[in-house]
Amino acid sequence: MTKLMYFAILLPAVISLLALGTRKLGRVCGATALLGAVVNLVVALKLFMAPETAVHIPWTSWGLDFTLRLYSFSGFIVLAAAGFALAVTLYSLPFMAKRAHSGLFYFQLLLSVAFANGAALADNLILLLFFWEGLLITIYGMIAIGRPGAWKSALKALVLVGASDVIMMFGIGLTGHYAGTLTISKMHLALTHAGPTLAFLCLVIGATAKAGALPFHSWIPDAAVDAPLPFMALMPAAFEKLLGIYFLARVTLDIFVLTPASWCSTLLMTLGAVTILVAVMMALVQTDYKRLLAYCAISQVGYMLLGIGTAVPVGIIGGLFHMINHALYKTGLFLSAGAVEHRSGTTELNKLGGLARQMPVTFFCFLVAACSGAGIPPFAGFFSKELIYDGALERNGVFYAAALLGSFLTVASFLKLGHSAFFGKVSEANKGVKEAPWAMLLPMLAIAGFCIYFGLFNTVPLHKLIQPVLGAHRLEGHDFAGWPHSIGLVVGTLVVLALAALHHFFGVKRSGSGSGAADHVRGAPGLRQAYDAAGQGWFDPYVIGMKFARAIGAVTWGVDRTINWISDGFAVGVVAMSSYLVRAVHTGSLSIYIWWALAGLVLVIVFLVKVN
Amino acid sequence: MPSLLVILPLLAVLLLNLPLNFLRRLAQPAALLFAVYQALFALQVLPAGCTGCPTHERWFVNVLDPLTSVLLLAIAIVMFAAVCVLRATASDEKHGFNALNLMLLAVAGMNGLVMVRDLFSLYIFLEIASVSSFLLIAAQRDMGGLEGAFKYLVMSALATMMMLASIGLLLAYSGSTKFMVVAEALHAHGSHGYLLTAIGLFLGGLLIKSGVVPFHGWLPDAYAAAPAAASTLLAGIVTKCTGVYTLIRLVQDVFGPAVATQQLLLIFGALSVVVGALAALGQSDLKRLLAYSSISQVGYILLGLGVCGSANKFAAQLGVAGAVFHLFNHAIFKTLLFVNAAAVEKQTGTRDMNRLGGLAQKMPITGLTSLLAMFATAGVPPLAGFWSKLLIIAALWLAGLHGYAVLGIAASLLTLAYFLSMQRRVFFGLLRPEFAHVREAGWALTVPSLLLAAILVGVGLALPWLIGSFLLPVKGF
Amino acid sequence: MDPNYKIALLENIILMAAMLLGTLATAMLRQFIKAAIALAFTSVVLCILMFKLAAPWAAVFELSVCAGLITVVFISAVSLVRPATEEERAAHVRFKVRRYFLLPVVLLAVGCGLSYMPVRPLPLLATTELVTDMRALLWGPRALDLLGQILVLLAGVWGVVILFKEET
Amino acid sequence: MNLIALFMPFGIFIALMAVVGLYCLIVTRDMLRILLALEIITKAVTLLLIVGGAISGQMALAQTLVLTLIVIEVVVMVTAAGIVIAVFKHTGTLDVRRLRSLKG
Repeated sequence: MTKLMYFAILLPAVISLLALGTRKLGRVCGATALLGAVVNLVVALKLFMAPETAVHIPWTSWGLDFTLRLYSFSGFIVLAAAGFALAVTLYSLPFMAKRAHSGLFYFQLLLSVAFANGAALADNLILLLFFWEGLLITIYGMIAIGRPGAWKSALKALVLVGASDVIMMFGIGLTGHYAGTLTISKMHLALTHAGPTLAFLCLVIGATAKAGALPFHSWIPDAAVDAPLPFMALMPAAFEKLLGIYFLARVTLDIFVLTPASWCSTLLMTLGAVTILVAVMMALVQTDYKRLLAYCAISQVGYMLLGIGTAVPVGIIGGLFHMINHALYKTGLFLSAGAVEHRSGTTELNKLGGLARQMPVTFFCFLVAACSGAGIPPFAGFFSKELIYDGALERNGVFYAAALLGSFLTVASFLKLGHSAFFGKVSEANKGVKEAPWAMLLPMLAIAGFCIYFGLFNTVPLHKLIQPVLGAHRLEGHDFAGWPHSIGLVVGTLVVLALAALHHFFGVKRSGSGSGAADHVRGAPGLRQAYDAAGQGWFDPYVIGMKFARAIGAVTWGVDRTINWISDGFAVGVVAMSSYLVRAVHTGSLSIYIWWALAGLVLVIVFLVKVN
Repeated sequence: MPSLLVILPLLAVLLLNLPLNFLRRLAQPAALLFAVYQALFALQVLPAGCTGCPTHERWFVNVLDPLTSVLLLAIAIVMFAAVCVLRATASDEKHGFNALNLMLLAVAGMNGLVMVRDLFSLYIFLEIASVSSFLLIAAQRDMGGLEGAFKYLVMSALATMMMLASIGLLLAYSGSTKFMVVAEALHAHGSHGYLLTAIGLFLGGLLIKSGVVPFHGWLPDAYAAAPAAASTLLAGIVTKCTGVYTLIRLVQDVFGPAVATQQLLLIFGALSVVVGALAALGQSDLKRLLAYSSISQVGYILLGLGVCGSANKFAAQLGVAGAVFHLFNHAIFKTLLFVNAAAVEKQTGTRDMNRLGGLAQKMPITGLTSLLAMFATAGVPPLAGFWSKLLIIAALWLAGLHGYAVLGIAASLLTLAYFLSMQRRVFFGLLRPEFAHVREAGWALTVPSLLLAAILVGVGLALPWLIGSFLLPVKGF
Repeated sequence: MDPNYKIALLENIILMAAMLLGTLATAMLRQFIKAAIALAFTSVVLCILMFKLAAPWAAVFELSVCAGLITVVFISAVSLVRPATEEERAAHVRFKVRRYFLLPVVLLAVGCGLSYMPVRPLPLLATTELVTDMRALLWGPRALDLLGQILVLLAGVWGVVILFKEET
Repeated sequence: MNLIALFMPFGIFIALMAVVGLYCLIVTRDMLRILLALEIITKAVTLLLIVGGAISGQMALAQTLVLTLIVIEVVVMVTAAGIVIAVFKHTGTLDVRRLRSLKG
């Protein structure tokens, strides 16, 4: 089995190099990538079936060891990642066919798979960090090869994710210091003292930033517009969530012992709730298919944070279940966005409409995924959200209320999205639009299938995938599969769904179009100013940071000028002068060189004799 | 069989010169094959070399410690590259054949040099390598080559005279030239002026051979004037073996790390680092720049060696490990840069950086690998050169020599500066119209480039594994 | 001190003084051929000195190779380059003597410095293994040197081939 | 036995010969004379090796060393003479000051 673990990391990397090598060959490159994804899926399946095992190769004396650990959770993540990678690769074949840099895209896609597998399997914090940073590079690379000018978004992603990773590095250092080891499975730190708590917070920031929670989220909507679409389906929708939440779960479950009594738990839940609400409010007013989905994805991370932050079994199970469900339906939604973009050439909601008739299969997939995301029974998202509500209610009614409000807004934004894209009048430009090619439909259908399957037969994922993560002793005999236990919760959810539908029809009636269904929210007193500010980037840490940096830059400009002549005029001058002098004394004369050597010899002997 | 490493090249030279025409065509493959054999041999003994591989034979008994094994590996790699360069650049078959024979002799000399444990035998093998090198430099009988060779010859003769004088003095005292015997004898009265003079003379000779400032006058001329293949071998390994390796070996095994010796090494090391970098900064000849860069990098090795007797045992270990590692790395990246310089010169016909530019478009492999080598030299992580410099600087810091550590870091900036200027003038910028039809130089130059670049990256990535198993034990014998 | 040793030392010193004169002549004689012959003279004196110090093999070698072969090398070299350099040589002669004015001063300084330099006594180490048979030594422990000699000679052969062979 | 007392009479003369050689090496401008100067130093060093053997009683060892040294000396001198002659063929002079095209 140890060999399989190496395969999981090395095979995608090797095949990625093959893809890089064949990047000029178009179809061959795509086929190579597909082969890589299939091979990876096979390896992942085998890994998932394999019994728990670990590799340990000592490297250094101070704790940096090559340690991999395969157990139910990491196996599950690797399998899920492999599934998404295959779906996205298949989908990319037609999507990327006519675009520039498709070879580079496949190369980085497979490389990301290798890094993701490595990060999931790593059992040493530094090793994990290595793979983690590897993903940072591929994120940058994949955004940068998007449309012209995408490098700005790529840089934003690099800076924001990089900043959070620096915090995480610091956390890893602290954790290693307090735990006395860097091996994850050997750590059990209580959150009773300030030091470990600080380490915990740093790691949580790293994990949640990877998952895309506030406040490190703001690169995602920009990337949604600029990056190639399959990247969005793969990275922010699937990999980032899987890995971020995976690491968060390991931080809260394994590395540290998070109890409901701890204020850290409350903090996590608050962060979750705020993320849900802020992001979904932003989602509601977006007018671009992809941007809306991106904000929605951010908001769903809040649910997972909320669930895991409850620190009670039902919440954690809910959070993890929502992770996989969300990865499924959000990937499905992004893929549908890609299909729409591929055929109609735009993703602006104002220019779309009536596509349900022209692209029925795409619409069907969108519908299933959106239902799952909105939490409509009996789709998968419904069950995971119910579990999270249950957990939130167990802790505090406020969080339940926030989650419910978030759900309301999510449904509203999905209704707006579906309405404006798939119903209404067909615009002139879109008259000739046809259904997407089969290679794009196939992954979407598969994902839609999973959305239904995980809902109707939620026993399967919960029993096979999610509940083993917590283990029998922490489940305390509960079984969360099947229909929700509390009828009250279900009723509450249904009421919210109905309210959302009413709200939507009210909005449509008022504005006259599907895409304007949320305009009254945008224009509501109080909210309008907030949205305007958000539009100008007042809440975006990157923009704030850049403004701050510019202010500091202006202040230091004067100081800089005074130092400038020292560095430019003086230091460079001194170096240039000494360089000139040094060259001038190398006259090429042999006797001078002999002189130097003899003088050196005398110096050596005199020095030796004198100093001794 | 370590002695095969000396005897095989000798036999090869004898066999290839039998009056049979087809043998001449076998010469280059045979040399490459020998290089591969030697590399495999070195790799095979490297892991066991930590404790000293026992070798039961007549000439080289128990000589395969880590330092020797690493040098054998480096010699093999550089020889491989040099033979490839020779194939690509030799002006005609006769010259190529002559140079190849001399290369084989030089390699035999260096292999013997790193394996002997006797001062006088050391001198002999040193002389074999040196004489072959003079001839390699002068082989084309062009004015520059002759001038470089003559300067090298005179300075080198001076150096060997110093060493021989030292051997004579030590012989009178200890009655032997064996490392062990001399080392024990020195241990008894190490601080006597007579013996210190002997040590000083030997050190002076070695410092000339390694091209340390102010003993370095011959080095830039010899490197820059030599034909491409010769300068690859010379810069890559000959001066490393004849000078730096011998210095490390003798300071560790024979002379002992006395305080004064260490201070001398530090002073000359620091001087070399700075002067070499400054001189490199103003060069316009590509190979001359690389030559001065060599001086600067050898300075780093000396700095690392300068803490070998520190009271802080860990610092001493780190310092020597860093010095040996940097020696190996430097052999690799300097060879890479000289191979690339050969490619540039071959394709464009000039080495004057003011007349080059924009070649990265036309010669992507050459441009990319020299960028890698440059980053490795300047110490950019995670390439091999970063780690060795890090070890050296960490050792200096731990030993309390903060000034030298800071100097090492500051000089790294200078390194980056002159290499960036080189990269900009040769590979980036606007392509001159006369080079519009320049192409990559063919496999004989790109294959060694890629190979060496792969080694640089691989060694850098494998560092955590290397450091425990090979590097730190270097000090342990 | 042993009177025999003193006499032997005196003889040695006389011989070494002759050698020093030989080297001075080598350095300062105007004509190159004469300088080369002075070098040969130095070698001959060194050879006698070796005989006196009980090194007959080395002495024979010194006489045949250094006094003989190397002189031949120098003389043939100078004969190869002579024709065009006579004028230049003449131009150098005028200040050539002046350049060696400092040499006696330097020699005197070094000689006096070394003679009057206070040096602590250094005991001779009792030698552990004393090998007196030179042939046994050469074919036994020092056989590696012979291998080295072969390699150096080969390099020399290549040197002759490369440097002296006329370009065709 | 005091090594210094035994060595010093020889040592002074050897040093003086070496100084003559070095002086000649530095001031001469004739490339062939540079080789002569190297030869002078070699003579001094050869004597030093023999004296070293005589003092330590290792005459046999010293002789083998001198034998090897002489062989190497010849090879180096032949090589050097070859280089000098080749330079002469290029420039028509033996003036070492003409060897200054490589500098800076």
